[in-house]
Amino acid sequence: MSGGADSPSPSLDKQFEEFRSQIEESGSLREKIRAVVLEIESTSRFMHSGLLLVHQSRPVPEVLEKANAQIGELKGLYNRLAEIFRECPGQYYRYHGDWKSETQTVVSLLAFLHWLETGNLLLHTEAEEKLGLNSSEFGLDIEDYLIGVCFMSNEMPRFVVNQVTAGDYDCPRKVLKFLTDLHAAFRMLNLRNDFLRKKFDGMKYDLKRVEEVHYDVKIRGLAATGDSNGNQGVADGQS
Amino acid sequence: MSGGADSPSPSLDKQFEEFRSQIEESGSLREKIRAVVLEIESTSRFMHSGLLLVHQSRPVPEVLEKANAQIGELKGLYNRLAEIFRECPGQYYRYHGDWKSETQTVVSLLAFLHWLETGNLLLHTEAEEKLGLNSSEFGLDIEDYLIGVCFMSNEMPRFVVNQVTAGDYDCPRKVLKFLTDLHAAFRMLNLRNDFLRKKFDGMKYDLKRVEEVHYDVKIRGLAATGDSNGNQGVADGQS
Amino acid sequence: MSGGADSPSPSLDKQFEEFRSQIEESGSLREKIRAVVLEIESTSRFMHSGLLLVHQSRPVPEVLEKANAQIGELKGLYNRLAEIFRECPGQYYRYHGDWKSETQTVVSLLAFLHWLETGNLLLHTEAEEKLGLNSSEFGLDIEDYLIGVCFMSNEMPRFVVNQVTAGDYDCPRKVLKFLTDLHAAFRMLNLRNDFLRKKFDGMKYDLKRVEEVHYDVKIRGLAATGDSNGNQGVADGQS
Amino acid sequence: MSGGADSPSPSLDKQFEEFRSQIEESGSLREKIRAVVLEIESTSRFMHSGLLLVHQSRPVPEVLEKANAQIGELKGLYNRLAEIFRECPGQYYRYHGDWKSETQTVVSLLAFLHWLETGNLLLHTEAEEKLGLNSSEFGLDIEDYLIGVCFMSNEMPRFVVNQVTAGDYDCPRKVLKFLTDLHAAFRMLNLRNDFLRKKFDGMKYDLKRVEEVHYDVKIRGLAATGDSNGNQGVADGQS
Amino acid sequence: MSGGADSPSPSLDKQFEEFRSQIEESGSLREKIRAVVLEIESTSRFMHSGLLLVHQSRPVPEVLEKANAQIGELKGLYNRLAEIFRECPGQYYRYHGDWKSETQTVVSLLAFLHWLETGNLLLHTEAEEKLGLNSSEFGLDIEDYLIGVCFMSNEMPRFVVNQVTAGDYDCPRKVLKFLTDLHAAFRMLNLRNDFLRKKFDGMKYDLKRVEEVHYDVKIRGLAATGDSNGNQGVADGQS
Amino acid sequence: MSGGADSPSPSLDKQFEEFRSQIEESGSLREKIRAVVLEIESTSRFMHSGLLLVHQSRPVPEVLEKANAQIGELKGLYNRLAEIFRECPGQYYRYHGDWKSETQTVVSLLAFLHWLETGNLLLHTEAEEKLGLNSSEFGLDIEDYLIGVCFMSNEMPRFVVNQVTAGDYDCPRKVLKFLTDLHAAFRMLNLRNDFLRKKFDGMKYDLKRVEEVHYDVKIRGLAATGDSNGNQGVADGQS
Amino acid sequence: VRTMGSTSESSSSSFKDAFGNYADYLNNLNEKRERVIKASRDITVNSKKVIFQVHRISKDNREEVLDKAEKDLAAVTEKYMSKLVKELQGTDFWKLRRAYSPGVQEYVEAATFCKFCRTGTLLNLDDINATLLPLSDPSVEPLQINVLDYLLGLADLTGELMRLAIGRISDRELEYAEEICQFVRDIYRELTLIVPHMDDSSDMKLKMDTMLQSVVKIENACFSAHVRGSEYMSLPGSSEPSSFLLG
Amino acid sequence: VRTMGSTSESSSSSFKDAFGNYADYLNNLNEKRERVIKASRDITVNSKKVIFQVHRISKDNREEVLDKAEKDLAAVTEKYMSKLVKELQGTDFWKLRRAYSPGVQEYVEAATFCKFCRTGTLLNLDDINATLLPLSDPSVEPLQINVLDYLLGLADLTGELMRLAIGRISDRELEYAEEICQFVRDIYRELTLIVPHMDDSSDMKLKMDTMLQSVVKIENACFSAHVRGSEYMSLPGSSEPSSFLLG
Ligand SMILES: [Mn+2]
Ligand SMILES: [Mn+2]
Repeated sequence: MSGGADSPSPSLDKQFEEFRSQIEESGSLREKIRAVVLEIESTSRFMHSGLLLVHQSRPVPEVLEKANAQIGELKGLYNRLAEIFRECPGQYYRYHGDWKSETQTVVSLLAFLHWLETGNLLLHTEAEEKLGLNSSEFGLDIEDYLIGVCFMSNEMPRFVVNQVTAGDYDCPRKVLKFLTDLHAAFRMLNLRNDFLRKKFDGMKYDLKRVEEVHYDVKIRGLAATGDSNGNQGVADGQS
Repeated sequence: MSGGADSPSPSLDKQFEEFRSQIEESGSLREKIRAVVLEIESTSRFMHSGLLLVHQSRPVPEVLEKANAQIGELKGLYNRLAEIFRECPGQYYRYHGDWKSETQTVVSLLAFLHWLETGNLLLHTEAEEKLGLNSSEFGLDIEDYLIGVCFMSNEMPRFVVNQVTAGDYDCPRKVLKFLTDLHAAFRMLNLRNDFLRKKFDGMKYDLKRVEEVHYDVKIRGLAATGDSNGNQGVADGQS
Repeated sequence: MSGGADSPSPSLDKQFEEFRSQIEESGSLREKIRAVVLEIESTSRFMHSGLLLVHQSRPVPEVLEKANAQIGELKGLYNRLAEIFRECPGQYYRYHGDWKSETQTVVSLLAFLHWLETGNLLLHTEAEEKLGLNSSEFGLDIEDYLIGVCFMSNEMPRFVVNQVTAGDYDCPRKVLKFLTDLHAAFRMLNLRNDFLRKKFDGMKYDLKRVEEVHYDVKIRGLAATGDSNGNQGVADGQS
Repeated sequence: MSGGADSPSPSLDKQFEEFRSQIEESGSLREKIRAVVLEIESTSRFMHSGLLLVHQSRPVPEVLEKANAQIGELKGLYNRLAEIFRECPGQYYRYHGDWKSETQTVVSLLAFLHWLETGNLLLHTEAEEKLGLNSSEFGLDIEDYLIGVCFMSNEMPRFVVNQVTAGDYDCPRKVLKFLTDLHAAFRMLNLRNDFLRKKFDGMKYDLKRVEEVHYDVKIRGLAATGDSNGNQGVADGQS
Repeated sequence: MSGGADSPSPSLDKQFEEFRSQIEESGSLREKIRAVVLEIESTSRFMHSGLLLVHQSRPVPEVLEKANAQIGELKGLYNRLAEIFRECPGQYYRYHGDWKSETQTVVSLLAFLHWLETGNLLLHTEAEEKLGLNSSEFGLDIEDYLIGVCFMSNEMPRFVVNQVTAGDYDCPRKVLKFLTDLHAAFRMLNLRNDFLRKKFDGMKYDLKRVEEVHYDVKIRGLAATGDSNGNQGVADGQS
Repeated sequence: MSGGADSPSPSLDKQFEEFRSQIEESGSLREKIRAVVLEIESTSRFMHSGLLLVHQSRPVPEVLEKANAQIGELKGLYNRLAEIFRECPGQYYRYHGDWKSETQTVVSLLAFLHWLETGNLLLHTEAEEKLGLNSSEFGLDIEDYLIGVCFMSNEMPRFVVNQVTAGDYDCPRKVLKFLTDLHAAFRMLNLRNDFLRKKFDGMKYDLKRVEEVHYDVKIRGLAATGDSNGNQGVADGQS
Repeated sequence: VRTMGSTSESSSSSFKDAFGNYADYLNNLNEKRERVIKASRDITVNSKKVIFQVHRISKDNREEVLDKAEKDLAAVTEKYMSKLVKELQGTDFWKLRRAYSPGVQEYVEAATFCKFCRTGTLLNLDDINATLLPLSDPSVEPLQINVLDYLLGLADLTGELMRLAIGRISDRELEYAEEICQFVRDIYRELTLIVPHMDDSSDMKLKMDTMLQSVVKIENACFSAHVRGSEYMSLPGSSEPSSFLLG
Repeated sequence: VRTMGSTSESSSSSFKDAFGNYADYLNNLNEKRERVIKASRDITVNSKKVIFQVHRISKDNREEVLDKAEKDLAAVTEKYMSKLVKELQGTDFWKLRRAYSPGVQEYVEAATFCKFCRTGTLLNLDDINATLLPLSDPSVEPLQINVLDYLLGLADLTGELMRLAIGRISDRELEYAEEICQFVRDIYRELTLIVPHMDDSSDMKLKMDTMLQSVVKIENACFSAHVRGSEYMSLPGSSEPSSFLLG
């Protein structure tokens, strides 16, 4: 074909050359994130597997100790993630999808652990602290935090059932109080995130199930009548 | 129930109070974006309607003039979008999903228009300029730009077919050269975005179709033999 | 192409011009409805939050008072909805899908409240009255009413469980009588609406659960033997 | 259980008795509608099967004659439908879902037939007239009409291809003009109905395909050069 | 076009004409079946309503009498079904899906009734006899029978709970014995992963629940110690 | 709880520990494969880009030379793949999904190149040879080979069209002959309804398109009448 | 004390006997179903081979190819359909339909495909069923393919005919392609009137969509062949089209 | 002129030969796949029967029931697994995995179920594979069930264990139920660490959800049995719980 082979315009070439390098850069950033996230996932899986032992009536302190050790590891990993982002400010949400699901799981584990230790909800700022996150630079997204809390709530019915089987008849009362307050606090939010809204709807069933366990214990006169130990940690009586 | 009604901890309440206001804020931000995006969509739909007339062999200059007038309108709208984001730095990508699809369409229209006028590809910087965008603050995402360019390429086969029907036998040669170069430039990118990669795969079919039209014209001896008019605008010969 | 650009027939143009205005009109009507429905949803969410406190054994009268206050608000909102429809007679069911789900929730709340106060089922006409609806103009669809009643029934097992936990051992008997009658009344209907039929199937489980709670109380000798307080309100004994 | 068998309140019974009769009534209304709709479906299926013969180059007048005969039948059926609704004013949209899909098909057949005869679009009022419908009482919903028109457009590419195969080289030009105008008219509507919007998106492909057929004929010099017969019916040249 | 327009071959037409009539015949057969099945469904719903009264501790004999009266009605209906099939031998399973669900319900009611009367399981042949069915012509499918028996088992826990509430403390022992034997017999079957297996899995839970009630009664010393009344009907002691 | 809290049996732990290490090993094997496959993909993308120039009528020998150079690179990569598998004999098909798609592309490129050079089909053994594969250890799956050949066939219509546009009127004849033979050979295979069959169906359309181009050239008397150059390479006449 | 033995002897033993019967019934049914499924798979695989054999047709080898296809088909009938025939009788035809339907559909597809290529006509259901008669023991009710499976097989046939038509056009047998086109259109049109009334028509509705696509593919191929032919006629100096078109 | 014969003799014949080879390869592969699928179905059906046999267990018939189950399982191994062994060798194990995986999973389910009921322990993969060794001709590489199929079968086992546990609780074998509970929990916990790394883990992820539901079902059943037992203890005058609880 006559004249078919003249080369394209230089500005076009230059632009695509630039794109190429930018896309490579973004790709390698993503690879770095992926590597860290894989480790986060793996650490949190181990932590999860360890925490599952509370359902088997293992001495709680021992379970907690192991899990606490892994928090340090997670902190290190999130620190690495934050460092990666220090180089590209303003792009937190560009890659958010790459780590949010794992972070929600991490939050749920931290919150469950914290609750076992203190009987209280792990606050957003406390979660950030535990992971060494810093809101102004690389913080914990609020919706990720809330979803993580919902995941934690999903563990409650199983925990209560197994505690009662193991002979702790006061557990349902404590958990019920905790979940009732949590549920009430959530209800005040006008949730627009569909996933979060759906997860929150699930919390209603957790609450209902815990109410029923509490009922089962209470109607049989098994619940402790005294109310002495107050609120400090759910698992004190154990071990 | 004894002691069942003591209120939840104040720090919990405070935290959820804060969440509530943040979620409301984010919701109203989203509403503002939505309003602007609806106008962008409407303006670009109008612009698209006008541009479609080139397929019906309306005099090109007239078509271009009208479309150009709407670019100003779009510029104003993107300006409003940029202003909204000036208040919340670093959140560009948080809401990116809310406007990206419309922006890709806008880019495809601008690029088609530009190509009709000059025979060249609208560059990324030129697109930003036309929309009054500023990379450092509120820029045009490169992938959105590239997807828009792919959309433009999808219109080429139809354009060529209709131009030949209307008697412009030199059009396929010009378009073929343009698309071949564009395709070659794209091929050098290592695309990781799945949607973009899929759209780019489609460009192969556009190129193939234009080659076939070129073939149809050539084998019937309809193509102009000379190569006189060079590169300045595809539509010069018309009107 | 010679002669390709003659314009379409004027009657076609005229028809589509008319369609355009009708579609715009219908769209803006829908926006108006949506605005009111959002408020209904928000008010009923608030009301629901308040009513949930009965599960926590808060003094019932206090709970009821607050909830009753919100009925007035709802009435105002339904009045606005009715006004919107006064302008387009015969189109109630055209837009029914836009508010029916929220209305079913409202009915369920009203019916639960009414039952707490009187021990009786809120009748369809009573529900319309409470919301200021008028069957001849803008009434309450019967299926929406029935679905709302099913939703209310779904709350009963939870209520009974929590009341017994809190020490009210007569509650199951009253609820059981109420639900048995309600279930028997429903059974006589030949339900064709699939959603309603499914919801009604669910009522069987509510009834069964309440029977079981009643059994638990009875076999343990906790149920009151007398039948003194009759039918006036479920929650009298409380506070 | 002592005293378990006292009967439910009479007002409850009365209400459900009324519901029962209303639900039966609505059910039997629905049965009546269903019977008519089944006949509409069957008639339109026969009409469709007859119209399919235009793709097989049967003499068009013969095809049209048969189809026209069935319009009378449809008119009778819609008349029966309208009568059914005369007894329950304001409920058109309550049962709309029961016949809309069949009506869309009917519109598409009438419009195709009308276009074969006259080369023009069957207008909404004309469609109502053919079916004996009356907007003020029992009219043709605009969206149903528009969807029917989209369905008709889907038949065009096949028709054009088969006409050309049968030797009618002028057909693509006529169809292209018709579809271009129709597409332009539709574009001005701000479609909010998702189904309709999707169907309209499909029309773009019909248009593109007809453009290509037109191109195939034109580039081979097969298209008639004269433009004599104007607009009166697509199928004149045949038989 | 050469030879394209002749009508389809007459044998093709003839065959399809036959198919159409066969399939329409089958459709009208189905309509006939549907009419009978609707009546079966309605009769069994009525019968079910009546039987439900045993949960409310109505005198059993009275309940049984009414229900027995309806068996005759069902027999008549199944007779009509059998007659319909006499015309198309071998096609029982072609339409089986149209009545199997209703028949399973019927079996469950008959079996429950039979058990109330005799304390024994209604056998397959007995069920056929009650419904006037004849295995060689129009029999009761064994899987339908077995599923019906599972449905019956599902009613047992509710029955036992309500009987105990009403003061019949010997009931759990009898039911437990019956269900234990039934469960043991079912375990002799090799099932596939189908609906029947799922229903059979459910029977395990029924058995467990009845065992629980039996335990509740036993630990409180409420159960009769003697085993006097043997096996003749569960409900003798009542009324 | 009696005996509930001892740790799982050591043999269980041990087995799962082994599984974990096996599966992690398999994961790291997969990573190794992935790394090689990425390079194969990148090399073949490069090779493809080069080969595409034949559509732009670049001198064929130059195109072939470059492409041939890359075969060596591919051979090296497949060698690395084979080495990886030497460690886990028999597991070829476990990871087959990880490289099959890329290998099919490689085959299509090799086959196209071979055909350009020799006018013959690259046979399976020849393909293995070019890639240094060895059937007994790490061979080329026959289905992958066949799919690759289908991919090659898909390029033929485009090639023919562009060659004719560039003035090589003898090309269609050669390609038609080649594709006809290839298609006939493929028809000897009995395929399942799988990916290969779908690709083979596509070959029919390639053949048809090439036949059309051949026809176009022939009716215009453009095709060379002699059959002189026989079979040695399609592209000889060029450059 | 809760074993079955403790109920009154007679009731318990009849109870036990009855469940023994139920167990036998279910075991027999499941075993038969397995055998039928296996036979159906065999029929499918071998009918597919027949279809591929027919696709090997071209202008010059027609007779030879079809002879072999028909021979293979006869072997499927004798070897595998006969297995089905042996297993099924009476109510089994419908009870186990889902177990054998895929095989029978493929068999119908193969048989009708052979016949169309041989004669250009549709092999009727009655004719297929007639060929199955000799397989049955005359004392029992013979296996008859039902209308539904026949129609489902026919729907698949149109896909094969589409493939055939595209091949024929490449081979310049345009008239043959047009004959196929007409045939497929007729089947499609006849089916539009039947499908809505079929038992469980959802499968068939999907197949109808595919069939329409096949029709359109054939029509488009005929269109482009026709347009090309017309261009040749209108070219200067092309007075003898036929000699060239057949060349 | 366009038949294959007209190309130069040598190239055409090698071309033809090659495709003849490809055709043979595909025919053989498909036939083998069919045979493997049939063997897999047989294994599935008969392993399911073994599972049902195990479920016939109760307090008094334990030995007898398990003896029969083990005998039946041995028959499955000898009669049906041996067919697989005959068909598969070398790369087939992975190439045809999808054809036999369902059967092997069910077999694993049955074998581990028998073993757990007999000993309360998990039958290891190595032990299963050891029982398959005698089936192979010693000259060829023996069939070995792979980890993935083993784990998938194990996941299904937990469903059967759940059914078993519910039955045991009705039979007042609470301790046995708690043993099952513990065992299932252990498997679940071990699997959580493995599943994410499995090849193509989507199937397994679904099974993990089902498994968690099974765990919860067993836990709930143990919970309610426990709570009832506790109530009895706390009732006045119930000093001899054990005698009654076992009664
Ligand atoms: Mn097929
Ligand atoms: Mn299983």
